[in-house]
Amino acid sequence: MDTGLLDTIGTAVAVILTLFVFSYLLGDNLLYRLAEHLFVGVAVGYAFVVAFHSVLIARLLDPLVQAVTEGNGGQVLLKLIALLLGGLLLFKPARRLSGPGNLSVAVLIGVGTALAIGGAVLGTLVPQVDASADLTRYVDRYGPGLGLFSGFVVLVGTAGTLLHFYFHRSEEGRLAGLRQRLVSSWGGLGRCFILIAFGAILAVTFLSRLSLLVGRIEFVLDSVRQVLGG
Amino acid sequence: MIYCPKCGTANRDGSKFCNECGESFGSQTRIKCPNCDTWNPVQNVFCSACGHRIVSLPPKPGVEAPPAIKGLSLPVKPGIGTEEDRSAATPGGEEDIPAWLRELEASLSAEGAAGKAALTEPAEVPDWLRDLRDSLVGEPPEVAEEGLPDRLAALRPTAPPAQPAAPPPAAEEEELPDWLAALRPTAPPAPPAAPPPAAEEEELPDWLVPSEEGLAEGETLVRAEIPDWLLTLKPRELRKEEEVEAPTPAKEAVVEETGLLAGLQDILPVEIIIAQPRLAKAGEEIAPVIETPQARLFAQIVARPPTVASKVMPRPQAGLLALLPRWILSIALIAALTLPLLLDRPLLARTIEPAPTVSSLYETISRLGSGARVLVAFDYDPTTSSEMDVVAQTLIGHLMDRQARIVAVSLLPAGPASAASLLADQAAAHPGYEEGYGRLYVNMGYLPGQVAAVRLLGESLEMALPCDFYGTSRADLELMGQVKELQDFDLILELTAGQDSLRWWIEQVGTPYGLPLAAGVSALVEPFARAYYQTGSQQLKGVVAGVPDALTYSALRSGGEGLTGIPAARLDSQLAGHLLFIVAILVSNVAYLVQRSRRES
Amino acid sequence: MTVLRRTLPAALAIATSLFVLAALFITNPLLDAIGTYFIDTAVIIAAFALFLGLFNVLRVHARKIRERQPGSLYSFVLIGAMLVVLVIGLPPIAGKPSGPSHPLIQWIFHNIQAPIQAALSALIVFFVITAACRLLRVRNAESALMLIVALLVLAGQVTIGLVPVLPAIREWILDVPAMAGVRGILLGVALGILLTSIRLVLGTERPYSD
Amino acid sequence: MKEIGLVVLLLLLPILFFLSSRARAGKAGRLRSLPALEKLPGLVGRSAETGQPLHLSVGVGGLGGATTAETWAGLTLLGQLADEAAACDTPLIVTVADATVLPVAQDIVRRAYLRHGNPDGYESTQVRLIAPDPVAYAAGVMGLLERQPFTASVMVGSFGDEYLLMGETGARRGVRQVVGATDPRTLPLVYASADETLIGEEIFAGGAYTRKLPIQIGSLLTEDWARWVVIAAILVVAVFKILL
Repeated sequence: MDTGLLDTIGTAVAVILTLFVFSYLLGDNLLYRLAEHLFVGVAVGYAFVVAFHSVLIARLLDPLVQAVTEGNGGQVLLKLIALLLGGLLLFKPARRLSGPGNLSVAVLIGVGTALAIGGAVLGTLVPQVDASADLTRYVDRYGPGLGLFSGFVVLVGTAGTLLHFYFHRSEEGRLAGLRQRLVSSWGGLGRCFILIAFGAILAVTFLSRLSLLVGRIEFVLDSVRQVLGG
Repeated sequence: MIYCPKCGTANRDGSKFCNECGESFGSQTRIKCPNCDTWNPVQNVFCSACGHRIVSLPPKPGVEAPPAIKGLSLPVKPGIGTEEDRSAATPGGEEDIPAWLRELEASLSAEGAAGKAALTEPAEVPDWLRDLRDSLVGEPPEVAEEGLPDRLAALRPTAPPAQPAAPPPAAEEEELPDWLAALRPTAPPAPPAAPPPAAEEEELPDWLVPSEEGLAEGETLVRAEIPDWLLTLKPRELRKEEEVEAPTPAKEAVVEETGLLAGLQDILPVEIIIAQPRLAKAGEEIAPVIETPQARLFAQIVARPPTVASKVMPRPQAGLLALLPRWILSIALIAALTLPLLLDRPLLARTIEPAPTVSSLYETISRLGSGARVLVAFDYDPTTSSEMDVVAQTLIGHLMDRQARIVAVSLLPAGPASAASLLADQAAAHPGYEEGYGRLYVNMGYLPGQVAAVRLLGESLEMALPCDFYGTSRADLELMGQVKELQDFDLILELTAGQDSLRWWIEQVGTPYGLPLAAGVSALVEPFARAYYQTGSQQLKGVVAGVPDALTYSALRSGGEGLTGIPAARLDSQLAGHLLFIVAILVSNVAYLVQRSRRES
Repeated sequence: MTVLRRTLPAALAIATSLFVLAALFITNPLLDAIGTYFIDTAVIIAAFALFLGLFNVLRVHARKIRERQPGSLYSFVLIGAMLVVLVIGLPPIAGKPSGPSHPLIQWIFHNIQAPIQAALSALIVFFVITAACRLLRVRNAESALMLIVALLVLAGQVTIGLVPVLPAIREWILDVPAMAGVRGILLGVALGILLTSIRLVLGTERPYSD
Repeated sequence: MKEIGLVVLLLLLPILFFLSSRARAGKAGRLRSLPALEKLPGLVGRSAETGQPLHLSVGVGGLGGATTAETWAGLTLLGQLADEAAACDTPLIVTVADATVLPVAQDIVRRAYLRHGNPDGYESTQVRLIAPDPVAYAAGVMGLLERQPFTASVMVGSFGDEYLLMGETGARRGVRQVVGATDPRTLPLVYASADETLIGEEIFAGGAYTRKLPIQIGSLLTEDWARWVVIAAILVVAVFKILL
């Protein structure tokens, strides 16, 4: 088919579907539902197609075939195990066969927890502690007075926010009273920082999502202009 | 642990049926600990999790159960009765109680609460209870509990009078709420002020006898304590010192607000009782013995056709937003955004003041030598493409200005498609790049596995990027021949609208391999990205966040002139949107304050 | 039986986790290779899981259609759209762009999926307005604080090159107090993730067996 | 860097075991109240009473990726709710976005019904995969909440800001919402639209508040303990940075 025509039809479809979605602003209606279900259907199908090609073919089938032709026994075995684990998962919904499927879930959990632990320790805990402790970081930007003050605010605020989530409430023990007072006062201050963060994030979210709306309006306007102009 | 006699599978303690084959474990059943909600095997006297006593003392012989309700299979400690006892059924259909209660609830919902309270008045109320009622009955019923459906509130004050006469209909063991769990193994409830007729031990009602479970012989009966819930019924003045107040259940405590039992807790947890549709089986009704006025009343109520429960009312929205339909706001916003875009020239003159994060990224890219290899991660999809494309266009444009070699990847399934069209557009605008696919830039497609994919990229580029988006093997792509490992890249540019993927690149690639990393992000991720720009090691070389930053960046590229044309119109449009938002917030606040002061006065 | 059902999955989960963790924390080529293999396997398993997802979607909507529930017409649209994408996209064609890069799939992606997805995310802005108006009503000191911060940040974000002070104030709020709050939340979440993951590794909570 | 991380990790284990054993011995003390978790059983009851289903979402994350912990936090609450829903025969609808969660969630719900002797009460379509894409998922759930009356909606897991599509629809339709998320970008939106919230790390406390296993309580106490370590570390590093 003519590519130009396909493009034109495509743009028209895109504009119409965009308007269908925006019709939700007037209330849930037939057009919106149509767009929604079309979208969900396409999204599921597309995700599957991508996974099929980029994972099952590119990461499993192709290397397996390659390993077999090369006679690389170890590689074949490894890929077969992966294939087996993937296949076992498919039996999980069957009540009597769910046992073997648990092996696949176990691998998922093992990998997932390890990645989560690694991420939490190496990606967040260590660098963020390091960053919070740097009192002088803002001096370059805001001058010595406000800069040091800012560094101090970050330190106090970070620690306070952390304490705000304190779970344990107990009056036992020698230090408990002191700890309780510290948690409630410093943690209370931390709550203020959380609220400030919430207010700021709300504003930033608005900016980001407004950009999306502007982008969509621009798209509709451009398409309409194209039709009118050419 | 219970091992299934049929298939040998180990099942969780207290399981009633095998998890694998569904085999019933017969006598095995379980008890929910009223303290910590753990399921315990029926043999347990104390909870295996928290040590709380779950089986309290069986009833003393003298205190007999009030008119019995059948249909209960309480996991009472076995040994209360014999086989014959169980066959000696008390009057009353097995399933009719939950049914009448539901119909009671349904029919009561239609009627006024106060009137009903008078109707359902029991003939023989204990004095203390009558005093209590007399003092309260005049009060207007008010639905104080937030969010409770009206019919529920209407039911509460009326139904309780039935309680002293009949034990609360109990559920299957699993369904017992806390208050019932506390009651379960103990004596049948009896109001202390009105001792029920004495009865012989053998005539224990059916409901006290486990209906399914086998009976363990040799267990003896112990004197009962007054159950906690009953204790709460007793007026404070009449309580003995040692009768401490029943501990408030950890779960939603239902405090009666109106009617007879105002102030008492957990009198009738209606929710749970009604929550037993399985108990009700139509067509098995046995005519109840109508002897007392209450019973006649109940019979009348049962005879009435059920009314359909009203749907949950939508929460009322206070403020101006409720008055103004949603679409006025919507139309205003769309109009405010569209007008500046329709004008050809900028409304306001602006000067360029790039943020340090932006100029830092601009300098980083400007310093790249010709032919520098850059890995660009298109970690955004159509969700945010309206915003991210603006950011990506200017950054990719700048890279192509600098004659960089671009390897594009994406952690999102839908990312490569966006990358493909954006790269093609930018290549068309840069001389030399038009035919440069494979040599000057490649699109290596989707990297499945999220954080794992980033990690894999660091470990083996070959394994992570076997072929490109169009299915061409990496061996056939000239550019891929130049990059054997991640360290061959001079810069990694992460384009994302999600903080997770930014974090993954920093954690898995930037930090461990010490590669220079820069980010073009959505405004949404800005505060988060700043955190990394600031950390001591400067994990990010620069950040362009959102459309405003991208527009200043493109102004930097064009030589620092003021903003003109489409970028300026976009900013004007954003400004109009922001003004509208601020006005909406202020108006909603004013409306709220006016409303509040009116309510106060 | 019990060994197969309970112990083996637990052992596998713990072993996998330790190998990947070791690869993360210890630099060693062999450990790296093992870790990479497990990660790769997890990706493959996740792709197989999509088969289950596909059947589930089909089942849910087929049932709606069969029982003529309200809206079954839409279920028809949904399944139809999904099947069209699958039929065009699944078969691999040697030498030609197939799968996600198939021209027709690209057309569907660019002209159906992308516009709807972008429009839906743009809808969020209207929801942000209603949510913000509710949240930022000055009921107490807390909401007043949020209101002031939100207004200051809002005022600073589109006035670049117009008003000198406001963008600087916005930057300071984002850089300092808001950053402190976000960082505190992130640190807390990291601790939570850490301990939840450790519990999972230790096998005290087992998603893979009952 | 890696070494510091490893030390942190290895230090946590003995503390976790020590505090868990204290919790087992009943010396753990009290935990602060989390209304969101305490209201959960009430939601099941309310749902059973109205006959309208209860919706549960475990977020858009999956198992096997970096959001495993968040997803598991959601699945823990699913375990609790499924148990109660099976006991009360409450219709419970679980929606998932990531396909890896589907078999696990189905398993949890199925076993809950089996445990309560009602294997026929479970239908495999109770657990639904809406779509693997977060926005498509949000759109699907939004449609579900819009067109079918739900008593309550419990959403705990990892969510992006597309959560608001579901959250505001739920709020407008008068659905009781208990929402927990970890992403700081999503939290203000959660705070604005949900009746009860679990902010950040609070979602990981679900098990300790509902199942109350000693190790779960112990892990919360360890978390508290680690808080002080983190704060001390910040102060120590700050002093060092000033001195050096």
